[in-house]
Amino acid sequence: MIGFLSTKHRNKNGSPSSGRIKKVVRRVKYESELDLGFGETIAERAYGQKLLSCIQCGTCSATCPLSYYMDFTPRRVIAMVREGFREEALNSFTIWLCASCYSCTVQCPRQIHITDVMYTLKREAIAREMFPRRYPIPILARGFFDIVHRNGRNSEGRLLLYLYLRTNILKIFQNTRLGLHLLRRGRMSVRQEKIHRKEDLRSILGAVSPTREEPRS
Amino acid sequence: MKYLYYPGCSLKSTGRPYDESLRAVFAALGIELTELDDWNCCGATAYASIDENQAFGLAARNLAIAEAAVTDGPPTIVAPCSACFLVLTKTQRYFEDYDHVRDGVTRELAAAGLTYRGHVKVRHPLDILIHDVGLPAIAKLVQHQMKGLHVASYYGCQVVRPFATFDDPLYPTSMDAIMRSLGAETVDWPLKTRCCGGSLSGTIKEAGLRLNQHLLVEALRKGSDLVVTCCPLCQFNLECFQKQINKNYDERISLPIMYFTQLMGLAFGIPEKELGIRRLFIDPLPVIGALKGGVPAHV
Amino acid sequence: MSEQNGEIRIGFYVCHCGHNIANIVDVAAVARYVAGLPHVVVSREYKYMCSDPGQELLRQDIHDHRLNRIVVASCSPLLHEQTFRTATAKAGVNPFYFQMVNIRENVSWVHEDPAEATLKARDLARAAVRRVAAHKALQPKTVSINPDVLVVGGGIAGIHAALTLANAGKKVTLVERAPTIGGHMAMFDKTFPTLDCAACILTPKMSAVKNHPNITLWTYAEVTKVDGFVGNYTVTVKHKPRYVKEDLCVGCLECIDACVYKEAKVPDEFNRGLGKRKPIYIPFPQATPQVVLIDPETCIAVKSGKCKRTCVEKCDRLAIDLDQKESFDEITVGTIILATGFKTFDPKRVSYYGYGRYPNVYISLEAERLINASGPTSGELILRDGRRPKTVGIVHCVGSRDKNTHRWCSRTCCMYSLKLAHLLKEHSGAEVYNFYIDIRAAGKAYEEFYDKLLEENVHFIRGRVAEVTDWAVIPEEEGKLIIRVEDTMIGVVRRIPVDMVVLAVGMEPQSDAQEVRRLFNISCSTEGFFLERHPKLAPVDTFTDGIFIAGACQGPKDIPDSVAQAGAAAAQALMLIDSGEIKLEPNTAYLTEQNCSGCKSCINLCPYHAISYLDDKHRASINEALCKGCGTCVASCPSGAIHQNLFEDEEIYSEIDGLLAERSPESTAV
Amino acid sequence: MDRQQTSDSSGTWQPKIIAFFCNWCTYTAADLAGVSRMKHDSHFRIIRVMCSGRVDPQFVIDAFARGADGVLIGGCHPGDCHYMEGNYKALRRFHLLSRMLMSMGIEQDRFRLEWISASEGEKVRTVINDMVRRIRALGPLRLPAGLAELDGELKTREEEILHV
Repeated sequence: MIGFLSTKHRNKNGSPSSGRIKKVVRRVKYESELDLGFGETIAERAYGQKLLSCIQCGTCSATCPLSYYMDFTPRRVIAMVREGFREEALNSFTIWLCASCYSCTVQCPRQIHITDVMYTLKREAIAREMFPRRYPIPILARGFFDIVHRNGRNSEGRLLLYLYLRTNILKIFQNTRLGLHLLRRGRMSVRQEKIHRKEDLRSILGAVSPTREEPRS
Repeated sequence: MKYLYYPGCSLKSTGRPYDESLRAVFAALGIELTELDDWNCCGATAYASIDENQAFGLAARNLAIAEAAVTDGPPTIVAPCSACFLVLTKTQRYFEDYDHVRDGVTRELAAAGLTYRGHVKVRHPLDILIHDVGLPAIAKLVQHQMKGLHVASYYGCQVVRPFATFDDPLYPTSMDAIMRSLGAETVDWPLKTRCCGGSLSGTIKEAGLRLNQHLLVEALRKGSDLVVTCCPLCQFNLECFQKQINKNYDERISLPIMYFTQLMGLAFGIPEKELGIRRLFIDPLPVIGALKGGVPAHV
Repeated sequence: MSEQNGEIRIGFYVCHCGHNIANIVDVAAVARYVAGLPHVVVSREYKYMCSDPGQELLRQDIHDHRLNRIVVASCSPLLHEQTFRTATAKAGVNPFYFQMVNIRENVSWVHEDPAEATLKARDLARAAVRRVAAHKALQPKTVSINPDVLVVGGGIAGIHAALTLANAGKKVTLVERAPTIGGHMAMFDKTFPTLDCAACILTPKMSAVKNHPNITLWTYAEVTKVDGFVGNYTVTVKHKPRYVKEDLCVGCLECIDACVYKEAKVPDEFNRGLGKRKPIYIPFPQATPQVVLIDPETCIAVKSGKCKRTCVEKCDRLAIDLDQKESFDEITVGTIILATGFKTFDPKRVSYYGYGRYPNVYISLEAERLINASGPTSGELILRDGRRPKTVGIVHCVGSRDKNTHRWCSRTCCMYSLKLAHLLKEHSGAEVYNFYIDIRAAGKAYEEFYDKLLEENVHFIRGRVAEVTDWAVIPEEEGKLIIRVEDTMIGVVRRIPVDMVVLAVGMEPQSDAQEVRRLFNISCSTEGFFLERHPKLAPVDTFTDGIFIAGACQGPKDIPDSVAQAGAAAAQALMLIDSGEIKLEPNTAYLTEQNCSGCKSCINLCPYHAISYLDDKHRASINEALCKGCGTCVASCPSGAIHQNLFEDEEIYSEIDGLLAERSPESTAV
Repeated sequence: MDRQQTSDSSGTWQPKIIAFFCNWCTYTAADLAGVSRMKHDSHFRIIRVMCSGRVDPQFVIDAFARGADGVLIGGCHPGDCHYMEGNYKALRRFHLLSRMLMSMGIEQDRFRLEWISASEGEKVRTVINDMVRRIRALGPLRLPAGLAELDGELKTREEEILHV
């Protein structure tokens, strides 16, 4: 598995810090290790086959505001998906960094719905539990999901509490000041917002076909 | 002009000033907003990361309620929050474009006794102001010309991408045009649609804060007195993390970040209490009041 | 020999087309099935019906079996109908006793299920067999070809076509809508890959056009109307007023000096607005014809009449005529060559490259003018803000290979970008970066040119540029344009500060291509370029006989390809002219007088005025020479008195009937 | 059994559509679809005419009467007619005829006029697939059988009247 990049191990220019002796690593990929249908599966789940028409131009990476932090640029993730490098794609930090700003989607010269591809990969990774235990992004997503699932509306105060309890409890104290400011200005409350007809929601969500995102074996 | 109004969760908490100022400004322009009955969360970006079909069902409940609420003509929902605007538009679009989405949503809604036929138009306040109200009508209401005020319009990402058709997805101008009709000068800056990182400032601090640092520094470099925005999350990120940004990156930034509707309200002479100005962390009134012919701090 | 005793004897042939048809359609089953149909004497399958042995088979069968009707089931009639008609005629049977069945384009290439495809092929074959039985013997109509030619467009393609025809002794009228010929090529500095100067190789051809006794050159003129048909077109040309009498002006240019505007103030079109001109001007020094013109939008005299008219006074040849009006000419020609060229992509459509917002972002044509010795800076590389660039970024594929703008590759940008990279480096010593997706250098000596550029240490970064901004993040970027791109070879996003950005804009159809194609009654392909009759075998023909296309109006092309096409179009026109006549499809309408009730409903239907009403006889009359054979009147005649050769009611009913007819029980087993 | 072929090799009913295509646009577009190997439904049969204006309403009625489940006319886009305005004539006739067909109980989806230019191979595919899908949903027209029934009914009426 490819580890997540951490800024601590990098110097200012983003290149690995010098002075450490590098290990020699043998790199080869055998076709039999790949999931050759992966590209088509993801393409289908992410609205259409356009993913397969990628010309590897790198527009997505260059327009992405977060690509500086990614272990693989979005272009490389698309290449991995297309060629069946499933483990690498799902383990990449890239999919979690995507903030859904849709720059890549509107600029892609092949009109690939890259943001939808990233969503699809996130769901695939969550379904396979392929993310570190205290990793905040999927936890935030899950927390949001649960709150909305239960009450029909989000409550930002509750959500933050949820996030910090499950990732790094110490951060609560780091951010208390901000929370207090927001509370004082009437911009945050820990009261739970709810809709009236919660039974609607249960019916709707209950009717979703259960076999949506089964991980591919 | 009458529209259905979908505030969304953010405008009920961190984005309260947006909600308040938008209602005040729209009322001043003679636009009637009716809050959508018992609306629920749009699902935002996070929900789709867990279960996309549920996300569509969730968003579609709002569309179904809207369709039932209006009997004469196609219903129009005004969604001021970028995430809500995007998710509702996306649901509407995918409902039209993809059979499996349409079938899934129809079935899910049916379970709750709801129907949706795909007739709702989801629109952003900027779209309404530019195309339905028009700049002359806005200019007519201006009592305090914002002369000499340098404003950076910050659209963020999801209001113009990927589905909105009312403006350019990478170099929009609608908010700039509104600001100019208030008498303000707009700065031409290249980051007006660059992402603020959304929830990353809460999850991956370095990435999220860095994006906001870039936005703030560039807005200042281009000579902005303040930033106006149309998204609650952008406003929150840009404003509330300034202290941390200053600390982490050794900056000395104190740049007022307000909703574009708040500045409109001030220009229209609406009392600041109705615009939620006091809810902001960085008071914009000194900057605005300092201007010759600007708004005195006591309005 | 056919139809001696009224007996119909049909020969049916189904073609394998190698594997093209036979892989999907069970050709043997089709042949067996057709053999059992009425009047069918011979039914065969054969590997390639269009081959010589295939045609020989047909001829032999006609002879041996006394066949008088032929049906071939193979490819599209648009491809080989003529081949088989000729083969039929050679064997002594009237060529219109032939019917073709399309089981390749319409069946085997578009359907996947062999059973369904075979069923369809049999239905179509049965319909054709029934139809051919109803056919009549016909004689094709011939029309003579007027030897004069019209060439529309005076770029390199139009110039080359006109000269080729004129040198062959034909009279040519060349119509160009700009005030000078030369087109885009005249704006280029050098040409790739040889780096010879564009003006040096073009201007001799331009003056040859002007001086050729066989060429009438009309610039600042447009075709407004086209009537007639192959061999006999009548064309109306509008001359726009240049406010200068072309025959009197000698191009001394003294009027320009005399203009009340002391300084040139109007953005100059030829230099893409980088330079200035006066209201009275000549587009560029070598403009052909060497005649000045006045721009009515900026000339005070034309606009308001309140001017000292110093130019008029200055001209002792009295060439300036401020009251000139547009005028029209009508000419008759036999053939037309369209060489109307292309338009460069407007990069304002891709807001992220900042064109129009950042002064130092240029398009390629502007860069050509900037380095040209006769350009606005006399060849000095000075930017709009007065600086000289130390670094230049050339962005490839702007408005090409992008589904949001144009899907196609514009074919020329890679090479002209390489050329510009070389020239810009040569002129300024700047560091030059090329940002490309793929380098397409597939032409004679093109790859070698790429190689040369690599050795000149020009940077080649494989990645499509996402944005050009003035957003400086670090001090070194201050005051620069920042290009943000992923270096896909290295896998890292780079920010590259440059002083000048050149956008290698793609080629798109002229903005009025749709109106022009309607004017000349031809088609456009999906992207809007003029459509050729066949992409490989008839690349300069159109679906309208006698109208040919050359150069970039048909699709993006560089100079060598445009010239080659222009030569080809000229040769096609010469072929028609020298044969003197052309055979037309005899698909005209005709009238059975006794059935005409004289209701006149057909009279106004005919766009060619081929139907008239005979007052004395109280019935209509069709002039077959004017009829083009659409059949609209036939379908409208309430008394069924009008018929169409080749598309008789009876023939079409037989076809419908054949397609829907009951099949015999044995035939249902596939 | 019906006059027309009604089932494929697996025995399910398949529609039969007659398509009148203009030589200059839609027929060429169908050729282009072929050259581009754009696979589409096979349950239609093309008749080539020089212009959509040549399509006599009688052809359409005849096709339905002989067992077609649908009729498609393909012509040049407005303004693009090779013969200047034949397609407008086709359009006018189409409106009249579809109203008449509807009054005969032939559903609107069974009779269609489409503008498809020579370069729109893709449109040939989508139009045909869509039309086949709609007609499949409608089921067989069985007009010949219907006509026979009507014929029989008239005959019995006649006899009744005669007997009275």
